Amino acid sequence: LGGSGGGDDEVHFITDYYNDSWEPLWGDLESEFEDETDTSLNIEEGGMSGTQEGRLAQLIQAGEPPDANTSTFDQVADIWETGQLETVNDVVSSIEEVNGEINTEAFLGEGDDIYQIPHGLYVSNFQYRADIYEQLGLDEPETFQDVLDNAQVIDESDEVDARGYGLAGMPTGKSQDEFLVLLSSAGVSGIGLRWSDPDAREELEVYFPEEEVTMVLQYMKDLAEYSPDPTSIGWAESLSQWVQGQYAQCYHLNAWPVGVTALTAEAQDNDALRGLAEATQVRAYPTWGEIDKDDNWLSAPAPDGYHVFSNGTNTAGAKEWFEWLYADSMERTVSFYEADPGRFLPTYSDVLGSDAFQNQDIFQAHPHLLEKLEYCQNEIWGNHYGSVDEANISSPESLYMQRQWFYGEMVNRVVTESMTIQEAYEWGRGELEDAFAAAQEQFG
Amino acid sequence: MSQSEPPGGVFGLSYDDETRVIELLKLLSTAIIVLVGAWPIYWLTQLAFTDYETVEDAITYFPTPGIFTLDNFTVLTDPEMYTYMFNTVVVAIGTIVTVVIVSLIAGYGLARLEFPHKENFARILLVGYLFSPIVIGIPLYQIWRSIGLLGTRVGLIIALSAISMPFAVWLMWKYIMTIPEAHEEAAWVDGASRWRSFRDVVVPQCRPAIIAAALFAFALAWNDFTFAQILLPSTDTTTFAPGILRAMGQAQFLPDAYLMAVSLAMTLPPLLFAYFMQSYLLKGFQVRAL
Amino acid sequence: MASETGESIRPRRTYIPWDELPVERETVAGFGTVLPVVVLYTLIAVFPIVFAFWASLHDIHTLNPEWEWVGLANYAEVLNISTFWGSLWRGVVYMVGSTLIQLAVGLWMALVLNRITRGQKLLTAVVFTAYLIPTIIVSLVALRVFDPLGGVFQMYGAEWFGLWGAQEAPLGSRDWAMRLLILVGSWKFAVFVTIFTLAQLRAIPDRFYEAAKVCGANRWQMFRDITLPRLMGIVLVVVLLRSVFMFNKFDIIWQLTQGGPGNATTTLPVLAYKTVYTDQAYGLANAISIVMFLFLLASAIVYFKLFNPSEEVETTT
Amino acid sequence: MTAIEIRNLTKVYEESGNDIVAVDDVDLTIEDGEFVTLVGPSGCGKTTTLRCVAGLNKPTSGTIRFGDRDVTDTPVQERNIALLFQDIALYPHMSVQENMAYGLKITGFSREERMARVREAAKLLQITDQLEKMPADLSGGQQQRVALGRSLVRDPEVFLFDEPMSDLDAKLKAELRPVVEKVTDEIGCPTLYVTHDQEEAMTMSDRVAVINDGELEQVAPPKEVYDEPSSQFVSQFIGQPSTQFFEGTVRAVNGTAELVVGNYEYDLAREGLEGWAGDDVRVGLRPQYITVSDDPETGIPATHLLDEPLGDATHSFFETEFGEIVVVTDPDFEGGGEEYGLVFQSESIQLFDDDSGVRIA
Amino acid sequence: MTAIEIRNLTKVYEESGNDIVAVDDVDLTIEDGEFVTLVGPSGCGKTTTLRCVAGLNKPTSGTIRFGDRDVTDTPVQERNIALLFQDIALYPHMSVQENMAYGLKITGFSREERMARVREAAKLLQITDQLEKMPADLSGGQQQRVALGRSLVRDPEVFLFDEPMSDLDAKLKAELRPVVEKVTDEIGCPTLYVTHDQEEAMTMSDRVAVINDGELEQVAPPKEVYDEPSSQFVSQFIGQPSTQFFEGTVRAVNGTAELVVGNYEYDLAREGLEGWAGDDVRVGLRPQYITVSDDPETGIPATHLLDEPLGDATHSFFETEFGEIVVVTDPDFEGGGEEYGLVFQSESIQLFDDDSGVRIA
Ligand SMILES: Nc1ncnc2c1ncn2[C@@H]1O[C@H](COP(=O)(O)OP(=O)(O)OP(=O)(O)O)[C@@H](O)[C@H]1O
Ligand SMILES: Nc1ncnc2c1ncn2[C@@H]1O[C@H](COP(=O)(O)OP(=O)(O)OP(=O)(O)O)[C@@H](O)[C@H]1O
Ligand SMILES: [Mg+2]
Ligand SMILES: [Mg+2]
Repeated sequence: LGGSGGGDDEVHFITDYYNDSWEPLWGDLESEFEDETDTSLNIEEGGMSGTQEGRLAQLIQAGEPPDANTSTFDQVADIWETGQLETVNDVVSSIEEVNGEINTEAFLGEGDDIYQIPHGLYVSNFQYRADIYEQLGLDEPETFQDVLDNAQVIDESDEVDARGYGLAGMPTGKSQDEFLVLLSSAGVSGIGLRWSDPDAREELEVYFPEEEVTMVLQYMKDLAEYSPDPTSIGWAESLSQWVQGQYAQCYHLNAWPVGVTALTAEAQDNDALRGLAEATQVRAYPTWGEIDKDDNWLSAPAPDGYHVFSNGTNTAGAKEWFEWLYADSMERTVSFYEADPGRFLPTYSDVLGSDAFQNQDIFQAHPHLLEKLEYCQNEIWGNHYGSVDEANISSPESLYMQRQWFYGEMVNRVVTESMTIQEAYEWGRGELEDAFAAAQEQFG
Repeated sequence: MSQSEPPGGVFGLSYDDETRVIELLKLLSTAIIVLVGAWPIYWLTQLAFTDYETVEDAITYFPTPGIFTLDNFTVLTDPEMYTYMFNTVVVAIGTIVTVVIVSLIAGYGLARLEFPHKENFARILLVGYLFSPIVIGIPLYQIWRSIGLLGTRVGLIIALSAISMPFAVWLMWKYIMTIPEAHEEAAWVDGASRWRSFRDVVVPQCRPAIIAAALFAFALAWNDFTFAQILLPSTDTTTFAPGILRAMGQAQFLPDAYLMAVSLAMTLPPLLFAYFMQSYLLKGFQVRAL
Repeated sequence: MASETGESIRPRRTYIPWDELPVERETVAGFGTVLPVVVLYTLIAVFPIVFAFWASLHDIHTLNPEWEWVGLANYAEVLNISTFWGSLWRGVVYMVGSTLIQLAVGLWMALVLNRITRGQKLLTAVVFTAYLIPTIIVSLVALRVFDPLGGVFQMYGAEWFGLWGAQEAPLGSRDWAMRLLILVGSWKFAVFVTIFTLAQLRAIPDRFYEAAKVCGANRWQMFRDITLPRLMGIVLVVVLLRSVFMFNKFDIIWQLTQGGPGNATTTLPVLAYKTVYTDQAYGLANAISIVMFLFLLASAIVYFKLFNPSEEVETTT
Repeated sequence: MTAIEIRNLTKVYEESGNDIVAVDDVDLTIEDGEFVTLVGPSGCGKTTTLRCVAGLNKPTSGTIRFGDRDVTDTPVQERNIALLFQDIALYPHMSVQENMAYGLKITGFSREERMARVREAAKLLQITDQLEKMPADLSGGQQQRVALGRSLVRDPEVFLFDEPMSDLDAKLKAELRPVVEKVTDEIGCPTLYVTHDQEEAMTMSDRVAVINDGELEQVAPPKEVYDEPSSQFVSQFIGQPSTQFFEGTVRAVNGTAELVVGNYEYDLAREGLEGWAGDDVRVGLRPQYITVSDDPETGIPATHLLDEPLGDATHSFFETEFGEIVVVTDPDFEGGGEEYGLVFQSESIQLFDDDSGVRIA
Repeated sequence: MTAIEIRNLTKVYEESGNDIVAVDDVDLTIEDGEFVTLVGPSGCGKTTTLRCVAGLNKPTSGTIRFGDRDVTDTPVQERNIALLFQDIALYPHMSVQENMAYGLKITGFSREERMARVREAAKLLQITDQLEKMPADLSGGQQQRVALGRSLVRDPEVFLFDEPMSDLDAKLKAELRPVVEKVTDEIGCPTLYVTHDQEEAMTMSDRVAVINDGELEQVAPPKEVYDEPSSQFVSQFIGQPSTQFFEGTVRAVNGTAELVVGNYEYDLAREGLEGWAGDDVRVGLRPQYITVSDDPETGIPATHLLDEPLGDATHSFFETEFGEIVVVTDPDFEGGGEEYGLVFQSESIQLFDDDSGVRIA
């Protein structure tokens, strides 16, 4: 590589792995890497959902895409489909040598080509406040109805301030995710598609059964009664509201709320928050009444990681950067999970069990957090995902469907009562069919 | 008196009673304006001085000694926050200066020089305001990149100046028309060149219009979110509005009281501006006709 | 014409053959003075609008650099988007509602501020500040006070007036979201009207009122026959500007409700934004913007034809 | 029948702490149909007096009566007055016709009646062909006619003018003066006319009220004010060019009084000088009453400075031992910078108290 | 030595298509040190002429020379003129001193020199104690003095005035006139003074140039313009009150000419009337040359209308068969609405061509 540095040769990297702890970490890594390799880096904060896409759009339309970015794979499906991504098999394999094999079957590319350098996985689950449960004598819920009943008890109790449930109703990522997971937990393919022939696995068809969908929507609408304003809850808000103790139950990912609470507790040296982190329990999301966990259509956790653009100005530099980041040592790899504890399950099989990982300061202070992560990996992922074989519909079309936002919109319309459940269902079905037709046209 | 007696005040009141009623209404209105107009500013001020945990928990109306604190303002010492505010100040000043200079010159040209189509000029400029800036992110990004100003504060200053411009030019044009041409002619007679007379005679007299245009530019620059977001992507050059949003997204926990403290800091300069400049400002806005 | 005697007094400047140019020297100077404005304007308005129009003729996936020519198909689609007409209607409601409130409140504040004697300067400054502070601050405060958890207005509305339930979020309520958006927007921007009308009020000489008093006019007649006609010109201009700005308003809506709940506060700018970043349809979004632009242009022309704000009576004070 | 009676009118303004006595204990009665001019230098309290009469200012003390009605506390709207301003105050957004009809409209007259009255007034003022125009399209003189018309149509009880012509040039003034007199005659109500222009005061009034520094100095018919000023101030203020003043002493000689100015002695065959023998007095003489003699030995030696020929007279400026002296000379006079003698016409000499400025003889 | 020579000056404005001839072929020379007043009614082209001389307007045709320098195309900055405007044009943001020194600053004088010159000029104009004030704090007369001072310090080659006093009142005007004369004398350059006030023109000038509708009517010393106007326009424009005109006929009687106005005959012992026998002429007579007789049988019968006493004279208005006639009468005259006879002083009668208005005799 030319050591000219700066200008067009720099590696432009946009990331939403960005918070108070990531920021200094990136800063250190950046200068270290630049010193070692003479390649200059430009790390840009991507911002939460919406802003990063906006930024990407600008850069791509301007003909100068970044060299790399972070996101879940479905969010770059369009970019991938139009051939703008670079395969990263070589990088991934050198990382695997240090950190262990990739432990997911999620869609990272077609055939032997991998287009994502994975960082972590998102396992969906249910979280609740054990202290409140105890105070009110509640039991762990098994079904949707239990969740709802608990929510009502909590909400109506004068003893606790917290609301019964934190339901995401902002028409963006979290409400969409929550809806899809609930649908799976009701025994229906989350994305509204299924193989027309489960054995052949060649062709997808729309599958959006009215009974289940309206039931899930009704459930969300009922939950909204016990939730703070759902329309103001998305990923970021849900975390800060959890820290503020605004509700006692919610849908979430891995041990993210525990991690954020623990981190805040340490930063502020606050015992009440430590208690809250301790009291936050994680378990698989309850199912619809008669659905057994083996009928759960959850297939694979969502993979999050890095993508390298084939038409960036310094693709090679980007690859070098990620290799340097992850394939250097387990210690360095672990430091990335440290910055955002509880948010990700490592995608590499050796990481979670490694000493480096387990010895992080935050886990010393909050052994509970490590426990929860392990629980996510072993119990929830292990026992609740992939139970239904045909639920794995990984394909370009399903990827495309992942980033259609109409599910979130549908939830929003229901909880805000802009539509009756029936209307919302029909509207959503219409959108689904349109989107599927578009997906088939694009990928078929 | 005879039939020529006037019919009296509003609602058949006598003129004196009418005056009394109006005085009463005026008092009442003042009270409402104080309440409604000053209330949000009061509210953010009092929250900024209240202990952040209390703010999260309860509705308080005044930072009584028990909950009063200055700690919220420590957020201002946060290097990022500080950078955002510093950038905003730089951009605001830069925008004001650019707008004032460019609009003065253009306003002078329109007011004093004869050239074709100048009557339509300002109206065409105002058409630009009809276009919603929502989708212009991509073209703007491309233009600014191609002129090499992307990511620089100068680039943002130019963009903000450009959107303030139609209004500022119009204002300056109409204002300069109210200054007697004789003043410049007197300077020419004294031997001053056109440029010199502009500088020595016109500009000093334009003070109210300059302040009015500056205010308009300031309001835009201080408020701007869209352009800063597009043109200043990196953290060290970003300005307040996108910066605070970024900070809110980044820190999973940023108490409202901190936000209010930052907001208060951003509210003070406009307040001072409005307090000390209002008489000039109002004079500047007295120009009429589009 | 060369003057033999005067020539030596001053050094000659570089020779510019003004007299041989096809245009007058003053014309050149005149265009020179507005050149910077023209350049800036081209950068910020002409080019983006042309670009938007050009883009609107293509099918563009936001994250795909390839553009596909589709002619006017996007425009046909705009009119078919299920939410287009609703958004247009809400945009008009928002524009008209907030402009009317701003006009009424702004005018009223100006009249009061013009007359009060004590504390005038401070109150004026405070009121003006509303216009000068960043929208995001207004949004933050609004979000704070309408928050069901600890929001003081939420509490008043719920407990004093029973407008909404104790746990209900007014900004997330179909009934209230638009009304509150209009109110919050009006709070910030009514001052714009106040600034202009207050300036005009200050310019009305007392003698007009005295002359009317001598004729026996009461307060209302003086307002109707002197104040209002004097303000009419600027009011027409301000109403035009405010309507345009409010119709294009995006930030405050996005920050407070993201166009929700449902689509209850989705106006055209919000729709265009969602079309870009949620639907990734950049070409279509540009078509929406162009339609908005044409809508405003047509409205502005009609407005000019009806009221002609530029034709107001020229007055000398 | 109405008369304006101003009794003990005092008006004190408070400005940043200290009091300004704008009008000081003024007494003035204007009979019905009488035209009284209030004249005085700038800032002497003319406008303030007039505004108190109009009801636009509230007197600090004193009363104002219109006929037998005490209007001191009556709001201006109920006084039924007409008022003309210096800055004309036509409503710029109304046509001439609407301007003139505005008062009638307020009072509730029907459209026809309004039009009829306006047309009548317009005829009198010779602005019939201007009725459709906007005020901005009229010249200053025409605007003032419209303002007059606006008052005229309303048939007021009292007519007040505040320097209505001070923005007009000499020709227009001369033209408008008879119009104003015609209009006030027509209405036949008491008129108070404020001006700082002594010529206007002299030419238009039944009586002139000279005011100085808030106090009335003299109220009398024009000729009397000119010929028999009651004080030095009045003498100087009325008449053009101004009366010139010298220091003098009264001496009693053979039972009559003799005046000494510098080295010159003047016999004054006047009464009322008995008590003044030996006192210093101020001597006033109008430039019209000085004769220029070709012989420098006659009278006061003077060097000619400058002539201002007016056509029917010349104002000539001379340098003398008493400073510069102006003399009204023949239209044909041309001094040419020569030496002359100035002779005072002693019967026209006015004497004033040196301290108080009050007229002695 | 500079003189202003204006040759064949014509200025045409184009306004929305049609041409306005503001100045029409004007020829005028102003000698060094001479004070020439350009006088005429509003809109007659005075300002335009002056602005052409100043270089603020470009003549359509014609040349302007300062001495032997042709300045027709010289920019105003290089003409070295002084110019006083009607709207006084002091820079409101500079103090009096800065205003006066501005021209010197431009020219590059040192601070000390500037101050010295300003102080000298201020002394001459008696505004030394005003130097620190801002223009807004000065009265109109003081402002115009400052403007004068601004020109004075620069020692210009040519002095131009455009109605500098038209916003001042009569007293101030009279006071300022000698100051202006003193200043222009001091500088000693040619002065062109524009005014519409004939009194100003008469009193200040060495020569008066009367302009009407863009054309020069007469250029002559003040007395000549008053006594021997070359046209009806000049006769009417110069002198206050204005000359009054009547229709008349010339009749030849016994070899001399006789004038008939209505039923009245006047012997005119004049030359130059030979060719006019039997023709209609316009008869002009100044109000100063009419005598009022108590006997209505003497002269023209007249009904007294109105007196305007001025103190040293009275303007009396009479209704006659020829319409309203103004007569300048004695200060003591009081008509009282009675009947009188008006006698024309036939030696002062002026005759003009009925069509062209040119003076006949
Ligand atoms: N509103 C006011 N507040 C304070 N002082 C005032 C006010 N109006 C007038 N005065 C003062 O009162 C005095 C008399 O003023 P007034 O206007 O009556 O004078 P005037 O004779 O009309 O003068 P002019 O000829 O300039 O109009 C002046 O000294 C003036 O400064
Ligand atoms: N810039 C211009 N454009 C068109 N016409 C003009 C312009 N300036 C003056 N005129 C016209 O030229 C004629 C002469 O105008 P000028 O100003 O010279 O008159 P003036 O004698 O100075 O009048 P006043 O006494 O009113 O100042 C007028 O009819 C006027 O309307
Ligand atoms: Mg006054
Ligand atoms: Mg002029």
